[in-house]
Amino acid sequence: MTAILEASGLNKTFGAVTAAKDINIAVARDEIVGIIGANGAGKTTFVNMVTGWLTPTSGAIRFDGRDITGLAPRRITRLGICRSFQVAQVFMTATVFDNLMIALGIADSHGLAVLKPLRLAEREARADAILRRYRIHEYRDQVASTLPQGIRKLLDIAMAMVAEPKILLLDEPTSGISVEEKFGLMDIVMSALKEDGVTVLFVEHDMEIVERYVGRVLAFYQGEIICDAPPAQALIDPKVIEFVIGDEPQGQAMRERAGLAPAGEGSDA
Amino acid sequence: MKPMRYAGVVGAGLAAAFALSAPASVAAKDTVSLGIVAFLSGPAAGPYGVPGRNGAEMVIEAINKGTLPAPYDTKGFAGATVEAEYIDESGGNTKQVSEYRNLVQKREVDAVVGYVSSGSCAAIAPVAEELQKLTVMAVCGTPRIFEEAPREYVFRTMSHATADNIAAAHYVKEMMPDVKSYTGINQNYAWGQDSWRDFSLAMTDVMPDAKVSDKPQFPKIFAGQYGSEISALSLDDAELVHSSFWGGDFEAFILQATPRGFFQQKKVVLTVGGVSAYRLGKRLPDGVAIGSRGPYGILVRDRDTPLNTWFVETYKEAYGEYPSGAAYQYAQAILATKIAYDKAAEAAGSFPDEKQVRDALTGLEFESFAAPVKMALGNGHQAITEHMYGIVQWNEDAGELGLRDVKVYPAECVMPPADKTSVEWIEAGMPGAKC
Amino acid sequence: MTQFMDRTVIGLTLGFALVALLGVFVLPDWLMSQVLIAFSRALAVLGLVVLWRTGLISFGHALYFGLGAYTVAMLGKDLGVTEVLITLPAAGLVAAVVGFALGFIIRKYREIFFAMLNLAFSMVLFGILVKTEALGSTDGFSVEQPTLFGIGTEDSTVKLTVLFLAVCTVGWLSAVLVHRYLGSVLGSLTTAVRDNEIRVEYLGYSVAQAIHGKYVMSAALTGLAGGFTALALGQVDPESMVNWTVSGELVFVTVLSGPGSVAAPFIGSLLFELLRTYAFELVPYAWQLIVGGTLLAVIFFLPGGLWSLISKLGGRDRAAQPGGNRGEGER
Amino acid sequence: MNLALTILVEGLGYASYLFIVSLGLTIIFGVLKILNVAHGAFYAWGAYSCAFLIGELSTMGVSDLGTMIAIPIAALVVGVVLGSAIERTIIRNLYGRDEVIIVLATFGLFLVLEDVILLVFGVDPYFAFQPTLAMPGVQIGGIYQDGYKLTMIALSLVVGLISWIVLNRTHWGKLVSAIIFDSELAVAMGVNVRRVFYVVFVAGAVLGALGGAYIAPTISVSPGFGVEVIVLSFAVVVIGGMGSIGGAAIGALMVGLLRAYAVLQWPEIELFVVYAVMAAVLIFRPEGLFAPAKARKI
Repeated sequence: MTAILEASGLNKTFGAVTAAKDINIAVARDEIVGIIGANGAGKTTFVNMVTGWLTPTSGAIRFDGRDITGLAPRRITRLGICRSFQVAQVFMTATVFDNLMIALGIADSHGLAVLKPLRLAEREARADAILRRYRIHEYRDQVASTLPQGIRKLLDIAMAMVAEPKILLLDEPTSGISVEEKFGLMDIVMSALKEDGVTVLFVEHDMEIVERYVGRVLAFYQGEIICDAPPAQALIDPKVIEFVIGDEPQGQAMRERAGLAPAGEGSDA
Repeated sequence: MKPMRYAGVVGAGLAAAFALSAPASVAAKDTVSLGIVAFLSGPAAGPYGVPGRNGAEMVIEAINKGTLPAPYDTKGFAGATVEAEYIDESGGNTKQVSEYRNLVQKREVDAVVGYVSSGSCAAIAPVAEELQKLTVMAVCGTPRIFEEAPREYVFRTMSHATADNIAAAHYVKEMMPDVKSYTGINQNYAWGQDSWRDFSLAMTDVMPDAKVSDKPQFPKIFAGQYGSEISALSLDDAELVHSSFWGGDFEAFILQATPRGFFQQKKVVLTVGGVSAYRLGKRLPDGVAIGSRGPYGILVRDRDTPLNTWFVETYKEAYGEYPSGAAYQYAQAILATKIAYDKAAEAAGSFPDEKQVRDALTGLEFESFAAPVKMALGNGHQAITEHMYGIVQWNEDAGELGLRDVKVYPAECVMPPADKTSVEWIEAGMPGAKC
Repeated sequence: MTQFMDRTVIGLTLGFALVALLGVFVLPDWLMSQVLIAFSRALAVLGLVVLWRTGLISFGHALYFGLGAYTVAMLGKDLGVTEVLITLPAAGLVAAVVGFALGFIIRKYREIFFAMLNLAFSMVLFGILVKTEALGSTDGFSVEQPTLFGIGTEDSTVKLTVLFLAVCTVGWLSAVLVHRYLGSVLGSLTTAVRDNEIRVEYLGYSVAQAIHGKYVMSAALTGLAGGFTALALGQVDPESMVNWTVSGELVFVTVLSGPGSVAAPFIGSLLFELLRTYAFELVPYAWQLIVGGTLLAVIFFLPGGLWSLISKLGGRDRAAQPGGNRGEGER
Repeated sequence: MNLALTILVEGLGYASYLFIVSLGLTIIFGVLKILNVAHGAFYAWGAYSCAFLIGELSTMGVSDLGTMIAIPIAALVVGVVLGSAIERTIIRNLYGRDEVIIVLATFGLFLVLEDVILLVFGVDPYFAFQPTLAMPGVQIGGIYQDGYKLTMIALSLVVGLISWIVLNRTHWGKLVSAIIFDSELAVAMGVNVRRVFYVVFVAGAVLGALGGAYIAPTISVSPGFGVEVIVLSFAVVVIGGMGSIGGAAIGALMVGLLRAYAVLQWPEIELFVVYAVMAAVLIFRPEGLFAPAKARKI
């Protein structure tokens, strides 16, 4: 089995702060990987390096065998790695439909093709189809700034997906979403993603979500990966519990299930 | 319906504008409409534009009533009442060009009179030719107007800048014979550049031993602050400073230089100083040499001719002050136009058409308010007059500004002959000058 | 919807044809001349509207206006080239080339910094022109009489009519092209860039490139506008072509017109020209007061510009392009 | 040596008036985030009122030196009356709009105020030379400099010092600094931002008017002279860093000295040099040389 995404010896420092320290991982095609860690553990730094927002201080990132270290985000996007954001990044003054149309337009167009009209009937049909798949069609003509959080997040993910990437990185897809909505949202996303057959890495604080949807967990602590295992194993790993889960809302429950309760104070991330 | 709306909106707008512009032209020629252009705002308004307009206004009123002194005591322009529209000259040359087009095409005036700035005139002249409208330039000084191209529709009723500067050189030689070197401060446009060029060229003819400075100053027109330039001139070894500053710039320069002892340290010749003389009064320092761009304003205040006495007294009565150079110069342009109309009417035996008026104005010689005027250059389109300089002396008894050592230079001494441009003539050593 | 002749294109074609016909057969010379000047300026405003939709306003487009104007004037003066089929494209080209070069720097800036950097560049050109005696310093110089297909004319009405028809043609063409551009994928990256640059990057398009392209386009259009204005007036000078007040005026007309439609710049510009002319005629001492007051009134009462008023009167929904009808803020 | 000394004196003189005007511009920008084109109108109004007042005082028989009282009076009256009126009617209703739109609104305001000057004061230039007569010329570097210019340098030092003390040593000043640093945080902390905005706008207007009032005696105060100062003070503020008092001082010094050098040594580049420096600063340090610290927002 060849790795579709491979990071070797990744380091990132901001002045005196180390945000990533000797990260080595290989992700296989179609894997669904959860990235966990306390605030400041280096999760988002990792995502930012993979998607080109940050250039690693040292080390290399390979995608499908090709070195993508330090490429600009748009190039990495074009190669097939897309991402969503902790805070949904959509075009706030445009309607949901127009958001998707623009995303599709860019994804479809190479070189001078960007000068062709945006509104093609075929493209509009695809946009509608995507809206339906992500179950946000009823918001089609609503301006993005007026959308509820959850819908905006779905739109954000849908826009990331229009380029039909091979890898999708989701940065905290459920942050800011109410407890009642979070599973619904994740169900929509994961089933849509499954249809497209995409490798998914997602950063998540919510251990219930992690437990339910991922096949493999990467736990970050102070820029390092301290655990790389399937969730059943990872979520009872003492190091993970001490340095990662201790901070999380469901930490106590986790601890109890792992037979570690009651713990003292949480980790000092 | 949307496409129709686009079209409709623009169309309606244009139609409305057209409706607003209801033609102002009058069929019968019982009136002549003049567009009169002068600085009505900006720093040149007070010293130049407003007195210029006053001079024009006063003379037009007198012409319409027929109260000008003889021989100009006929009513109107060839009997037609004069209607004047006053336009602001400020806002840059390009704006002036579009305002000129408006005057000619929209308001359909019979002639345009005025312009103070050389910049305006240089910009207007080709447009006047293009639109074929009689245009009488009142003040502006750059010799380029008639030297760079022959004009059919453009006239100028006073001498150009060359006269100011040649006369200044002669005056310097006469009154300050031991000047060994000189510099200048002039505005950074046609007027200032031409003035400095003519003056320094004339100096090489008139006072070949005097050296020219390598750092003459050219601040931007209407800059208003000249502290650094005054320092630069002060540091310069040259004893004489030439300046063609006018209007607000001139006044600001005087006020800024005075407290710095500049006028004690340097000899100064100011080609347009006379125009602001009354406004500055005692603040114009004693001992500076001033001209007024010819026989106008303070230089001819005491000239005792019926025309001049009428002009000075009527003006003083109407506006509470002596007429400055600008008032004379605008009045002279109006007077020239009147004479041309009258003469053309006489020749034609009826109300003249534009061509006849232009023919009458071409080469015209007439007695103006203070001195005779000859339309001698530029195929009879450019006037020459005598020229004057004097030295400022405050008259404590009268409580008003006076002049001493006033010298008069004949027109043929300070203006080039018809067959040469200013620069050619001065460079050739001013052959044939009758001084 | 997607064929070449959509509603806007038909509207523009009818509108410009109507103006051209009115101009040739009905309007007096002075009004034709005003339309000529107004439409010339509208070309620049068209470019600024594209930038405005992208969230960028330049206080220095007088740079390109001046470059265009001086290009036309200098081609005639120094090289004796008066053929408008050469001089006008050259005006646009020179502006575009300079815009392309400066664009590498300017595309990094947003908001007030974008506005000010443009201002600085335009004032540098102003400073150079004012001090260059060979170009007439503050006076500028006159533009040679233009020729078309090598034919010149002495008759001012003929010249005016030809220029008028030329500006109508170029104006129509530019408006249609800009309209098509706004409807393209790249054109959708105006409001999109304004709304969210990060998203644009992560969709796979370079924001810097998108902005650079629009900047060059606006520079070219503004250069063309300057070229036309120089020909229309027959005179160029730094004060009325390159000073910051010219940039201010262009932005003024942009805001007056509103970003709602490619037709708006032409209507807004014409209104501005008429407003200024009548203000100048009626109250020569206080025409700036009227112009400035109008600007304030538009900002307070018509934030979407004239076009929003026209749309309201027309009573129709004005969604023509993605996000295209919300140029005014919400940022 | 004489040349260097003269460049220094000229540069300082020019810088000091630019500093006073730019200081007003920069604090308004720092606090309200408004680039106020109408600042040029405060400057012009200050100059006109001062010149008018000096003329009146002089005809009433006040001594040349005594007429200088007109300077602070004109600055205060214009700043407070005009500043308040504009803040209350126009600026206040524009908070939250696109900053470029606000700039344009102040441009419109500037046009209006320029013409109101014409209507109020007429087109004739005003001369208010009396204070300059009260100050003897001083010989520096071999040439006479007017004493008035030297007092102008002193005034700018005083104004700078007072501003520094007010901002750093008073409660009000700390509020202002807090808002410059992070206005949202300041709101959260219960600062009455509207009130601070108002006071700062008026203070800025007073400074703009003071610059005009102080320069008035040395120039012919005539219509349209407020235009030039706008872009010049923009350049100063941009060079120094928008919203920074120290920056305004450094920017004014740079512009003043560069211009003095150019006029005395290389007149052709006089206008060009200021804006070239402005462009260079924007390219290499877009926030200006001394931009005030800002809260980092993510």
